[in-house]
Amino acid sequence: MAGIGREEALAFRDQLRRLLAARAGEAELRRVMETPAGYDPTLWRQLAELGLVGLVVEAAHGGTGAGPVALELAMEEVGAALLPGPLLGSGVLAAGLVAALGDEATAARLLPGIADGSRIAAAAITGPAGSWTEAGVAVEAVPDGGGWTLSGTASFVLHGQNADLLLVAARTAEGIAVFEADPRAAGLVVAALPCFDHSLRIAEIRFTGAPARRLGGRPGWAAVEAALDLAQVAMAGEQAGAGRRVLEMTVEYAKTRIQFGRPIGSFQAIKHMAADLLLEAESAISAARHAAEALEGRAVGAGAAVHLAGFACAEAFATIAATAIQMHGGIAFTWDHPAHLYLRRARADVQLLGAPAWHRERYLQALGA
Amino acid sequence: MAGIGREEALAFRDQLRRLLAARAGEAELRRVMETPAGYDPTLWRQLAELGLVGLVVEAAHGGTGAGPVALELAMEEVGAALLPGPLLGSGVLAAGLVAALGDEATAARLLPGIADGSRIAAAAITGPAGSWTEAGVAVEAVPDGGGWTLSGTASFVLHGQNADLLLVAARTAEGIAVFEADPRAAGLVVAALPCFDHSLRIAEIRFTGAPARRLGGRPGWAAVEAALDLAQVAMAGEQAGAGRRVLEMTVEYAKTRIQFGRPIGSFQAIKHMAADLLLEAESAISAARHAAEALEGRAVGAGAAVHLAGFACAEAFATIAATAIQMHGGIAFTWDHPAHLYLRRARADVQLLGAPAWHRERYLQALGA
Amino acid sequence: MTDALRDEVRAWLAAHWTGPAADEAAARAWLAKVVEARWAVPRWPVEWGGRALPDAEARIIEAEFAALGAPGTGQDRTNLYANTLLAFGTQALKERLLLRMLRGEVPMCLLYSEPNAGSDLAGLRCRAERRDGQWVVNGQKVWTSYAAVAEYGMLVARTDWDAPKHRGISFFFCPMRQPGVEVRPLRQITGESRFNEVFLTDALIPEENLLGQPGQGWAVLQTALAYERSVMGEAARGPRSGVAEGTGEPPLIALAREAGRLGDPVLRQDLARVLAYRALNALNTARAKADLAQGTSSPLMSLGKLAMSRILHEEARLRTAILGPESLFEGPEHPRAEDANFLTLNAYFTSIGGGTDQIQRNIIGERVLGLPREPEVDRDLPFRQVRSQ
Amino acid sequence: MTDALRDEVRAWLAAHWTGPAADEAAARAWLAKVVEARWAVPRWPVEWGGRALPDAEARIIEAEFAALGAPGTGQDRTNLYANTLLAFGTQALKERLLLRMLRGEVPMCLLYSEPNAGSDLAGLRCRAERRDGQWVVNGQKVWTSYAAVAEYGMLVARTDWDAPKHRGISFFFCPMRQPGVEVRPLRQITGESRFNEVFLTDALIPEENLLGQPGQGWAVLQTALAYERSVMGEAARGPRSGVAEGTGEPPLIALAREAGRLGDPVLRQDLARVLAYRALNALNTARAKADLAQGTSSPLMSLGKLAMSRILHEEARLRTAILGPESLFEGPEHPRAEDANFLTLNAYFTSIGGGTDQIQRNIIGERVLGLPREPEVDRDLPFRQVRSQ
Repeated sequence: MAGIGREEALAFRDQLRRLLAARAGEAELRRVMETPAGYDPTLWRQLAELGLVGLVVEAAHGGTGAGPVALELAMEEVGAALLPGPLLGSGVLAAGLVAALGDEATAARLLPGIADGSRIAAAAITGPAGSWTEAGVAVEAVPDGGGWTLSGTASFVLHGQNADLLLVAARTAEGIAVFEADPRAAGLVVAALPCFDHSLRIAEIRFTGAPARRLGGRPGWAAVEAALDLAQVAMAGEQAGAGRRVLEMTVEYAKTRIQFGRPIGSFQAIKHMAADLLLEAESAISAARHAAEALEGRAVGAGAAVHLAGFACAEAFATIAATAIQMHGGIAFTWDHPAHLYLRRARADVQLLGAPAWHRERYLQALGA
Repeated sequence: MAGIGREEALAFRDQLRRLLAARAGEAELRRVMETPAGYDPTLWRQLAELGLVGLVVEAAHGGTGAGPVALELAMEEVGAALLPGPLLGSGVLAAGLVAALGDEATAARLLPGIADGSRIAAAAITGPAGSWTEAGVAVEAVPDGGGWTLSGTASFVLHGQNADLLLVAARTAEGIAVFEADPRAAGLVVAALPCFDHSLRIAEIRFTGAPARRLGGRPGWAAVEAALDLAQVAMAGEQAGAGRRVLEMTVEYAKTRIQFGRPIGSFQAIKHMAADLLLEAESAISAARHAAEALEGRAVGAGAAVHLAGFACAEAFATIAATAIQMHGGIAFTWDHPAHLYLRRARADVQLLGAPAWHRERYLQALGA
Repeated sequence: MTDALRDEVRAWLAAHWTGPAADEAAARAWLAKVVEARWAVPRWPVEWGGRALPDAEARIIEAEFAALGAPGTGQDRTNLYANTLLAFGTQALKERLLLRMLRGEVPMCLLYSEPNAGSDLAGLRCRAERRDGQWVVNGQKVWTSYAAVAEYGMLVARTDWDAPKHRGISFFFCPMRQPGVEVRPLRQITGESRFNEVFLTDALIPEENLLGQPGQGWAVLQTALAYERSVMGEAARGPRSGVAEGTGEPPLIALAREAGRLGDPVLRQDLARVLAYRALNALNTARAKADLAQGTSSPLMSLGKLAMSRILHEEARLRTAILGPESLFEGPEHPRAEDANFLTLNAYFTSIGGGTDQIQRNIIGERVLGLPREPEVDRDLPFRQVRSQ
Repeated sequence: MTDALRDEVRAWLAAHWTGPAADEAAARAWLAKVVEARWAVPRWPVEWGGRALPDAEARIIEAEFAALGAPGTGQDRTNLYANTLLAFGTQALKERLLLRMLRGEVPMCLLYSEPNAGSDLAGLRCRAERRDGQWVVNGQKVWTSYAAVAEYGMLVARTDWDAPKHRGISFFFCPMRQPGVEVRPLRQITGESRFNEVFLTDALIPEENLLGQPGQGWAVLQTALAYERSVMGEAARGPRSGVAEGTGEPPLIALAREAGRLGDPVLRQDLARVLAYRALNALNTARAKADLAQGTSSPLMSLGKLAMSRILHEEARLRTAILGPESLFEGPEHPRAEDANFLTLNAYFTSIGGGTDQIQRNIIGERVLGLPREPEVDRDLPFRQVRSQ
C-alpha cells in the first residue's frame, strides 16, 4: 500500500478532528445510535467528501490513496469520538477486500462507489461461531449456469443491514473465493442482530441459493486475510484513540471533583490508577501505530505487529473504559454519563475481529513459537 | 482420623507458639538453615516431647492422636516462624503414609520412632519431573527372592538426606505399592539437592537394585493420595500462618516507618495494598482450616477443599511475601531483613506438592467439571 | 427456659402459619399477627412490642420461623428503619410509626447521597433550617430506591454551617408525600431505573421527626449504616435470565459446559480461579459468623464487600470470555449475552455503591489493620470554609 | 557544514581507531585521545574541551563513533558526574577534575539515600557543617555502588536545619579516600554485594568542592538525577547463566521450548502476554525518542521505569511457571533455576530502587497527567520540626 506522507496524514487528522468535534459529539451519538441505520447519512457524506470513507482506496478509483499509517491516525480520532457508522465495515474491510483481490476491473467497478460513500459495502466472512480463520467460513458456493449460488450463514457482518453490496467469502471446490451478491436478491435474508453497544450494527445473513458473482484476482482467503489485517489495524487505532480519550475525560474529572475537601485526583488511589492507565493508553497507541507502519511497509513480521495490536489495544481500551467508571464513582453509573458508551464500545471491539486469546496465540505463532 | 477437641487443639497451639517464640526466632533460623542438616536436633526433640512431631500419629503408636484440624492449627504457627526441619516430610507425610496403609503391624513397628522424633522418615513418591500423580512415580519394584529390589529415581524427597527410613512408592505388576528401604543400604544413593529456600532440604534418590520390603495394607496409591492430602493441608496451614505473619510484620513497619513526615501506612498506596493482602491472608486461613475440617470429617467434597487450599494458600502466601518486599522498600532488599526468607519459603511451597495450575485443574474436576 | 421458648414458638407457628402469603394483603396480615404475638422483635423492650430476650433466645425464634420459611421475626436485627427509630426517635414519632413499621405498613427510603457528596458523605450540602416549629429542607439527594412509593425518607441534612463537617448534620424522618419533594427516576448504565433523584424544595418536616439532637446526625447515621451493612453484601444480584442456572452445578461451570467451552484448558484455569473467589468468600463469611458467635470480633466482616466486588467483576469477565463473540448481543434472543453484559455493568453497583472499593480499602486499612489515617484537610474546618466543586 | 564535520570525524577515526581496547590502560589511553581531539563533549564550551556544537551536529559525531563501536564521545549527554560538575562546580574544582573525569580517571559514587531517607530523599539527615574553611560531614548513606573504589562521592547533606526540607540541603564532591569515610558492603537479597553502606564520621570536604550555593543542593541534585534517569532504564540485568539465551528467539520462548512446555496452551497465553510487555515498552521508547527528536516532549519517558518494573517481575514469574518444581533449586547445576530465582529477587532493584513504583506513579500522575499533589505535612516546616522515625 502506498500511503501519503506524514505531514499530509497529520493535516488530514486535524481536519477530521475539527469535523468530528463539530458534528459528532455525544448528543449526536446518542441520537443516531437509537435510529435503525445507526449513523447519520449527512455526516457520512461529509466524511466521504473529506476523504475519510475512501481513505485507503487508490486515487485512481476515487479514493484518497492513503495507506495504513494515515488510516490508523484517522481512526484514533474516530475512536475518540466513538463515531458510529459503516466506516470500518465498508470503507476499510470491504474496500480493503476488493483492493486485496487485485483485479483491476473489479476495483474500477466497485471501489468508486464505496470511496465516495454512495454505496455501503459489507464483507460477509465468518459464520455464526465467529472464528476469523479459513475454517470459520460457513457459506458454500456452487456453480450454477454461468454464475454461482451461495448457501449457508455469515454472521458478524458489519453494517450488513445497511449494505447495498455484499462481498461474501465462500467455500468452493478450489478453496475460499470471494463473491459479490446483492443484498436485495432472492435467496438471502439479512437479519440485524441487536447489539449491547447500541452504536454498533451487525447482521447475520442466511443464504439459501442466492445468486452471486465470483470475483477474480488473488486467491480468496489470502485477500480476506489482507483485508482483515487492515481492518484490525484500523480498529486498533480506534481503540487506542478511544482509550486515550476516556482516560483524558477521567483525569479531567479527577482534577475537578472534590471530596474530603480536595480533588479526588490528589488521592493516591485515583492517581495511581490514572498512571497505570496512561501506560496502557500509550502502549496501545504505540502498538496501533507500529502495526500500521509494519503493514504499510509490508515489513517482515507484520503479522506479529498486527496481532500484538490485536490484543494489546483491545485490552487496553477495555481496561481503561472499565476502570474509568470506577474512578468516576456514582456519576458514571448513570445512563446519561458517557463512560458506559466507551465501555460498551470497548467490549464490542474486544470481540469484533477475534478475541484477545486468539490474537495472543497468533502473535506467538508469528514469533515462531 | 479421630482428632482432639477444639479446646485441646487451641491449648496445644498456644504451647507451641510459646516454644517457637523462645527457640525458633529469626537468628536461630538463619543459623540452622546454613547447617547441612537444616534443623536443630535439640529443638526437634523438644518439639517431639511437646507432641508436635507425632501430632497425627495415634496415641496407641506413641503419638498425640490429633487430627487434621489440630495439625493445621499447629502448622499455622510453624509457618509463621518459618520453622525448618523434617516435620512435614517425616511427621506428616511419612507418618501419614504409614497410617494410611492401615496395616497394624507396620504401624506398630514404624510409627513410634517417627512420633517420638528419634527416627526421621522420608517418603519418596514422585520422579524427577515432579508430578504428584500415579504416572509420576519413577521407581520400579521387582520381586527378588523373598523380598524386592527397587530401581529408578525419586526426587523432591523432603529431608531425604536426613532420613533413617525411606518409604518408597514404586511400580509393581499390580500397580503402585509402598516399600520400606534403608537409606544406608547398597543399591541406592541419596543426593541432597541445593535449594533456593535455604531452610528447605530436598533429596533425589537413585535406586539401582536396592533391597526393599513391601508394606501391606491398603492399595499403595490410595494410601499415597491420603498422605498427600494430609501433607497438603498441613502445608496450607503453614502457608496461611506464614502469610499472616509476614503481613503483620509489614503492617507494623508501615505504622512506624516515616517518610514525608508521616507513617508510610497513612498513604493509600501502602494502605490499599495492605487491605488487599489482608483479604488474601484471611482467605488462606479460611481455606486451610476448611480443608482440615473436610479431611477430619472425611466429608464428601474433601478433594475440592484440599485442592482449593492447595492453590489458594500457595498463591496467597506468595503474593503476600512478594508484595511485602515492595511495601518495605529498600530495607527488604537486604539479606539481613527477614522478608526474603518468607519469599523464598513461599516460592518453595508453591512447587512442593504440585503447582497451583495443577491444583486448580484438580479442584475443577472435584467440582464435577 | 430455651426449650420452653422453642415449644412456645413452635406451637404458635403450628397454630398460625399457613404457608407463604398469596398477595401483599395476606403478607401484611401475617406480619400483623407476628407483631401482635411479639415475635417480630424479641430482643426489643416489652414497651415496643418486644420480649427483651437475649440474642441466643431470639435466634431460637428465628430458627423456628426459618425452618418453616415464615417471615416477620428478627426485625430487631434486620429492620434498619425501625431499629434506627427505636434508638434515636422521639416518643411521639415512635408511638406513631414503630408498630406500623414492623407490620410493613410504612414504605421507607434513604436520603443520604448527594451529587457532590458520594464517597465523602459528610460533605453533604442539603440544608435544613428550623422555622416556625418545623424544619424546612432544600437540596438534592440521589441514588434513592423506592423514593416514589415511600412514606418517609431517612434524611441527613446540614443544620449548622459553622461547625466542622461531621458536627453540623442532623437526621430526620422526612415525609415524602408533600409538594416540596420531587422524585425523578434515574436511569442507570444497565438501562434500568431502580434509583431516583430527589429534589427537596422547601420541604417541611415536623419537629418530632428529628432523630437525636440537632448536629448529632452523623452518629445516628452511623448506626443506620451499620444495620444496612449487616443486611447488604448478600444482596448482590445474579443473572437476569436464569439460563444455565438450574442444573445444580456452579453457574459458571454450567455456562461453560452449555457453551461447549468446558474442555478449554485456558478457560478451565480461569474458571477455577474465579470459582475460588466465591468459595473463599463463603468460607470467610462462615468464619466471621463463627467468630461473632463466640464473641470474638472478626476482621473478616469488613472484607466481605471488597471481596464481593471482585467476585462480581471477575465472574462477569469470565462469562464474557466463555461466550466470546456471542457477548456482543443483547435482547431476549440472547439471554446468556444479556446476563454477561448486565452483570458486567451491575458489578459497579457493588464496587461503587455503599462506599467504593477504594473507600473500603481505607476502612480496612485504618479500622482493621490500625494503619494511620491520611491528613484530612477539611476535618476540623467550619463547613462554610470547606472547598467544594 | 555537517558534511564537513562528518568527514572530519571519519578521517580522525580512520586515523586513530584500532578497535576495542585490550585492557583498562588502553581504554584510558583511547579516552585521552578522544578528549584531546575534542570529541568527548562536542556540545560543551570550548573552554572545557568541547566544540560548542548544537545537538544535531553532536549526534553526527556520536553516529560515526557508534558505527565503529568506538566509545568516548557523547559524554555531554551521558557522563552524569562531569555534566553536574560543569553546571555547578567551582572554577577550581572544574580545573582540577573535569578533563580527568572525561578521560575516565576519576571513579565516582553517589551518596544520596539514607536508611531513613529513601522514597523521601529530601528528608535526609546527613549533616555537613562549615568549620575552619572546610566542611565536616557526619551521617550515614546507603545503596552506594563502587564506594570502595571511588575517588569522590556526589554527596547531599543537610547544612541548614531551620529551613524547610528541600531548602537546607547542599551538594558536595566528597573525597572518599580519607579516614572519616568507612565503606561497608551491603548484602542484597540476591546474595550479592553490589552496594555499600557508607559511614561518614567527621569526614572533611574542601570548600571548593561545594556545588552550587549552600542550601541549593536540591536543585543540583535534580540535574544530576535527570542525567542519571536518561542513562538508566535500559540498564536492567538479564539472566546470569546465559542458558537458553543464545538461540536468537526471545529468551522466554527459548526457555519454554527447552523445558518442553511450549505446547502448553495456558503457558502460551501467559507467554504472549509477557512478551507483549517488553515489546510494547520498546515501541513506547522508540516513540519517545522520535518525539524528542522532533522537539515534542513525550509523556512516554516517565512510563519506562514503571513499565520495566512490570516487565522484570512478570518475566521472572513466567520463568518460574515454565520451570515448575525445577525452580526450587539453586547452584551451578541448576542454571535455569538460578536465573528464575535471581531475576525474581533482582526485579525489586527496579521496582524499589531509584524511586519505588509507587513514587513513580505519583510522578506520572502529577507531572505528566497534571493531577494535584497530596497535602504535604512537612513541606514548609523548618526541618528540625519534621517528624522522623
